[in-house]
Amino acid sequence: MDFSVQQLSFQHTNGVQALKNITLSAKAGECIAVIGASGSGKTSLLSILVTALKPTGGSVALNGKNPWSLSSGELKRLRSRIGLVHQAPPIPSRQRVITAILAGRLGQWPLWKSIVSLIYPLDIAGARACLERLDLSDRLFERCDCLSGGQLQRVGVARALYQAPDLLLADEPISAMDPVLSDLIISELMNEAKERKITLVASLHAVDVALRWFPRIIGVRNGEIAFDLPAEKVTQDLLKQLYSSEMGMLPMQNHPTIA
Amino acid sequence: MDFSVQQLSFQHTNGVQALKNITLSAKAGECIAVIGASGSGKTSLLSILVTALKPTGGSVALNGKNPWSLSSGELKRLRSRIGLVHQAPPIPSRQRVITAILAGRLGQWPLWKSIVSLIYPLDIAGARACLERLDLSDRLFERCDCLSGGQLQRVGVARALYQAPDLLLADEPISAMDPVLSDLIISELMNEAKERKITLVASLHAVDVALRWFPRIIGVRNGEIAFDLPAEKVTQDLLKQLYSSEMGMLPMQNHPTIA
Amino acid sequence: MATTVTRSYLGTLDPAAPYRLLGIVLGLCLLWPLLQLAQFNPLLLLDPNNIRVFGDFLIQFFPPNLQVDFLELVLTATIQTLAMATAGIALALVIAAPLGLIISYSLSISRIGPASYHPFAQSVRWLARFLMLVLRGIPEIVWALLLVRIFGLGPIAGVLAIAITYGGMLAKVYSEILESGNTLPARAILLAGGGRLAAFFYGMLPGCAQELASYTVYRWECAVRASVIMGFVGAGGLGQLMDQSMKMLNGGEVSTILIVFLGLVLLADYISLFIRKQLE
Amino acid sequence: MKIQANSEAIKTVIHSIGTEPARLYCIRCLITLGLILGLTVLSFMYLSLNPAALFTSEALSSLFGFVGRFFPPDLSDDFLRKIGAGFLETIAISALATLTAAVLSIGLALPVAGRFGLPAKVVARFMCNFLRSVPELVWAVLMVLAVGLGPFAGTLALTLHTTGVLGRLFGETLENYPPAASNALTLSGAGPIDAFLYATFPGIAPQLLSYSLYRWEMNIRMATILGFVGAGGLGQMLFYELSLLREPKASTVIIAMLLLVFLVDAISNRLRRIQMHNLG
Amino acid sequence: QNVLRISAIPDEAPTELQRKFKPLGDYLAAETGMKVEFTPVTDYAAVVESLATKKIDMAWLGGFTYVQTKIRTNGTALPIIQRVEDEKFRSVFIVPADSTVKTLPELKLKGGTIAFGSPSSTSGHLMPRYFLMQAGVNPDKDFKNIAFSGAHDATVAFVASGKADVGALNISVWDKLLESKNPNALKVKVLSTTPTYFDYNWTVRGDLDPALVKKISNAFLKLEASNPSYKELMDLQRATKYVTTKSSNYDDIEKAAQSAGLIK
Ligand SMILES: Nc1ncnc2c1ncn2[C@@H]1O[C@H](COP(=O)(O)OP(=O)(O)OP(=O)(O)O)[C@@H](O)[C@H]1O
Ligand SMILES: Nc1ncnc2c1ncn2[C@@H]1O[C@H](COP(=O)(O)OP(=O)(O)OP(=O)(O)O)[C@@H](O)[C@H]1O
Ligand SMILES: [Mg+2]
Ligand SMILES: [Mg+2]
Repeated sequence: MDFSVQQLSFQHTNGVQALKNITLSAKAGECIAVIGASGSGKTSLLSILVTALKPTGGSVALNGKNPWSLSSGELKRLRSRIGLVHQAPPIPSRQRVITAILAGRLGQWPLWKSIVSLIYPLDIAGARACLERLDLSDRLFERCDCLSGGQLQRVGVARALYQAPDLLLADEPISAMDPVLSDLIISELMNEAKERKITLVASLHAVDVALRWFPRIIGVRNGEIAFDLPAEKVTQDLLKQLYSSEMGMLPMQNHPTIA
Repeated sequence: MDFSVQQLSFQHTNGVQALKNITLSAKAGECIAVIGASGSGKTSLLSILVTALKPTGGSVALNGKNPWSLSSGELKRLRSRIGLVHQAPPIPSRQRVITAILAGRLGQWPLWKSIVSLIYPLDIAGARACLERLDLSDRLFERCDCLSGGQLQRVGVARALYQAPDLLLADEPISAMDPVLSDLIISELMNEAKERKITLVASLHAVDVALRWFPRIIGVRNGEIAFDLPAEKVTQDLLKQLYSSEMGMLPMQNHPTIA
Repeated sequence: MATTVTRSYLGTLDPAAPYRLLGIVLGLCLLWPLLQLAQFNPLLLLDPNNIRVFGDFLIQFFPPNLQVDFLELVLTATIQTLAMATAGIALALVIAAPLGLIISYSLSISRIGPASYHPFAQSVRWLARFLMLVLRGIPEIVWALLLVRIFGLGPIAGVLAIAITYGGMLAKVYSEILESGNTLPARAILLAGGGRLAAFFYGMLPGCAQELASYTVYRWECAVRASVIMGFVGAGGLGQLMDQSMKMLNGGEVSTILIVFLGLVLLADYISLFIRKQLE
Repeated sequence: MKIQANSEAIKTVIHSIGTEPARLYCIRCLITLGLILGLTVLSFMYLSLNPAALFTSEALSSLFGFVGRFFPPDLSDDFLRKIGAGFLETIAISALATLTAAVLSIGLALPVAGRFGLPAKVVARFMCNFLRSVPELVWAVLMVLAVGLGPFAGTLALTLHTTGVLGRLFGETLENYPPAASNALTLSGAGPIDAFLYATFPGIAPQLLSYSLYRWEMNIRMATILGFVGAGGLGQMLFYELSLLREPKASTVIIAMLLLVFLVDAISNRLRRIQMHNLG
Repeated sequence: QNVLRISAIPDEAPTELQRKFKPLGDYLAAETGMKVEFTPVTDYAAVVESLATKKIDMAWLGGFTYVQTKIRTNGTALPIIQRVEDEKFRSVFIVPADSTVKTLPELKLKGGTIAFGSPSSTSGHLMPRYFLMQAGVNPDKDFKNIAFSGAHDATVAFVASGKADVGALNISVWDKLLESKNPNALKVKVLSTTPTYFDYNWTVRGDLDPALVKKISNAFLKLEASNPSYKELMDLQRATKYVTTKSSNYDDIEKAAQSAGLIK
């Protein structure tokens, strides 16, 4: 799914201007990493793409259409084709892993199927396959409050994979993962994107991971796009500028993360 | 505050053996980083130190005393001297930042003070000072559901700092932070530990950060201690072993995070 | 510097303090006339004469009436009451569940965004709100009289009167329970294209099931105690018996029925505990 | 070798969960559901209810006849003035009773939810159960004897019963709420009251508010007891007018009550919106 | 149709209703050859509604309730039978034993609280109110509170405990209380007794089969307290003998209700 946003701005109800003047577009099949300091607006940007927030200025187009002028049925269908890995997994703690994963496909299932699945999960194999890719298949029938932080985050990723969307958004999908697992998750997300030719946008704090895996990097700073470049063009200087802003100081020399 | 655990093991109610046979001790003023794969037992270990979980085997001693044999009044007093930065900030979303931070010191405040503080916060300056150290003081009176992921995590850190504990535990305190902010947070935690001569134990996924800042590193693997060494003795090989196990594969070459 | 943040709180004063102060003052100003209107005077409770009269009256409650024919009456009334309460609540659920789901904001697709205020969704919601308000706002006695005209005196009218009024109340409380809990999981499902019901089952139910069950059982218990409606339509049951005994000031009978009430309430408490354990 | 040990551990985990946990889990909830359904069906059978009678043409015409008599409402000045007085008195009694009960119940909720240990829990729970298993009418008689006829007796009676109700509802809400946030505070040495105020209360406040306001609505409608204690109020007026079969007057009272309920509903919505997530 | 559905207003001894009407119901069943179904209610209006919509066939009504039913059914409901006692019914006003009030008009000056029974009770509300107004006292204006205790016994309790300054109730209940030496009754005294009026009767719905109506009234007329086989039944009804009655007997009550402002 391709998307483009024009002159986008977004203001939260409390008056915080989270995004301003953002212009951006992506073709189907692209993989993009969004980086930027804490509070710079990464989550807000992804929320707009997933149609969770309506822009207060400018326009969004998903597959060439403005989602906010669609009929509610069309919007629902559109949404079922967009998957988001939330920054904090929005999974009820009393739910079982299998149910949490199956929930990814509720937009595509008829109602009877979702209700029956509550009593007896109808696609155990499919859910297990997704979890297996993230090395967690042995926890399929556990309750989500019995998982560690990183395991729960993987359930969130598995749900988005299970949804099999055309536009896959991931908001810091590896924040609770160890380095090896981080690579595994990102590689799975990239594989998914390549195999199914879908668009992937991931916001990341781990700059090294972003640079290593993603061909296109977007830097966000104070709600504006600081740069939008191929990975190899992202220089140390650019990164320094990107992160210095909020703290009014330069990132330290020799920072291995930004190696 | 010094602590030591002997032959510690812990089994969750669903039968998962999260920790086994852990022996460990730390003197007052030490700074320790705990690293390990997702699900290896870092959170469980910290939970035991903060007396949230009672060991199912072995013993814990905090300041030389077994917390589980204290009277409830003594336990309460002991707990008010232990601070924990939780992996997922346990802050009600409708609470204001200032209230969330003041909550850190409830164990030391008389009841009237905590009640009055709900209506008019009695230590605005103190809370602001903590937040200022984390570069977030302008959000002091905002509601917590108006914060970004990294901002909320900083509120969690600020609460623990405000508590001014003798044993400061931090469970992945920088998972939602950008690289520059990560360094800031860790340096603030280390400063706090040095200035007040308290013990700091932080679990971290960012191995580079751990190695750069912490003098002592503990590797946890499958609920056991894989190594407990000074930072300079932690080799690439050790790290490979530490993280490989769960996935049955070696961490990739040239991983810049583990540079 | 963070330019996105336009406000900066440099003072040491809580910006919310003036509003809170205003709120407290306003509250106190409202409270005073209320106290006057209600002729509030707790000192009356300590008046020795009152205490004596009160004590004299309480003595009449002992011993409870344990005559066999009265106990038989109580027993049939109890069974009848339990049956009517269960049937009434079951019907009330049929009314409440759809209404509650329709009006709950946390399951509202059209409010994601902030709010595109879909006119159709909006009007359905208003209609449902209004219906609910009428169902529970019109007093039970009016419903009862209306139903008596259709079904005559007896349990059907009573059960339906309960179903109607309780349906309206349950719907309101259900929707508020759904709004008060953690709404993020349901929202996430709506965002992934899930429908309202799917979002309810997968996003809200795991977190809210206990609260919903708690409240439903409480309502059932209320139905058991619903003396007013049941008495109006001659549906019998414990409540009516209690009303009559009380008006006749038959202390022994009242205390027997009270004991049965207490037993049923304890039963309800246990049922609630049991169901909530199952949902844990 | 270590990898092997690991997969061993995984196997034991799988074993401990069971081979087909998907089915195992739901048998329990299916049995519970079945039990509830069975009892409901039994209730309907016992009462031999047949709601089909609702749809006969005779029933409908008599229904319309009944409703028709309520129009037009009596809007004479004299009567409106009486309604005005009743309106104020009703608000005063019900608001005061609900407010007092809500405050008391917040205090009771902690022990009811077991935050002060088991003995306190048993005692507090029993107290709530007792307070609410004694019907309002009985409390009204007792309070009349204790403080004399008048609005104050009505206020007290409502307060006592409402405390029992809200104490239980608040307590269970507290029990149902995920304990993570309050555990975090307890772990930093906070006492149970502190932990409640700072961690649980913000989470359950909308729910508590919702229950209190809903109970306020109920108290507004408490017709019988307010008349019983000689305090006018809308409920009593309605009962009076209906007893005298003066439907036009009754309909004015009903409109006033609906207005009041509407008001409470609007206040409730307003207050809750303020507290809710600011997600849209 | 072979079920006779009867009900009664909750005016007197409602706890005993079920027990009290059991023998009467059995008797009527034997006499008419029909199954008799008795439903007690706590609300007067429900009885009137049910008669008006033919959901019940016969009801025991107070004088005022009958008048209301007559108006509601356009005069079709028919009073057929009543106890001899009901032809000369009275109410009493009671005051606490230590009260200084001597006559009804004095109440006007004293203010205070008055307790009635139920709002639609003839002997517990309508007639006392009417006679109070005749004496120049307007209950709505001259008392601080008007309490509706809901039943005659409760009215006595209110006055006995000093919570109400004056109460009005049915003389037959008053006599019963005195007879049984009820402790509350000993703490109050009679202020005045009203003139007589027609009260309770058995009313049937207008379109009930006249033959059946005849059968029922004959059955009642046969009852005599002096006959030992009917003694228990008659004692429960607190009746010595039944007589026929007619609608015009209640014209005075209708006028009283009009002048007391209870009906238009
Ligand atoms: N619901 C909200 N209401 C009001 N303001 C908000 C809300 N969510 C975020 N903000 C503010 O908007 C700005 C951008 O937030 P956003 O969540 O997009 O940042 P982010 O880049 O995702 O940060 P992080 O890396 O910390 O998650 C921040 O200043 C934040 O405080
Ligand atoms: N409440 C619980 N009940 C049952 N099992 C649990 C619970 N919490 C954690 N576990 C299990 O215990 C093991 C250790 O979990 P722990 O949370 O300590 O891991 P961790 O090292 O903190 O992982 P992460 O880095 O992902 O947070 C995991 O296998 C996890 O699934
Ligand atoms: Mg974010
Ligand atoms: Mg963890």
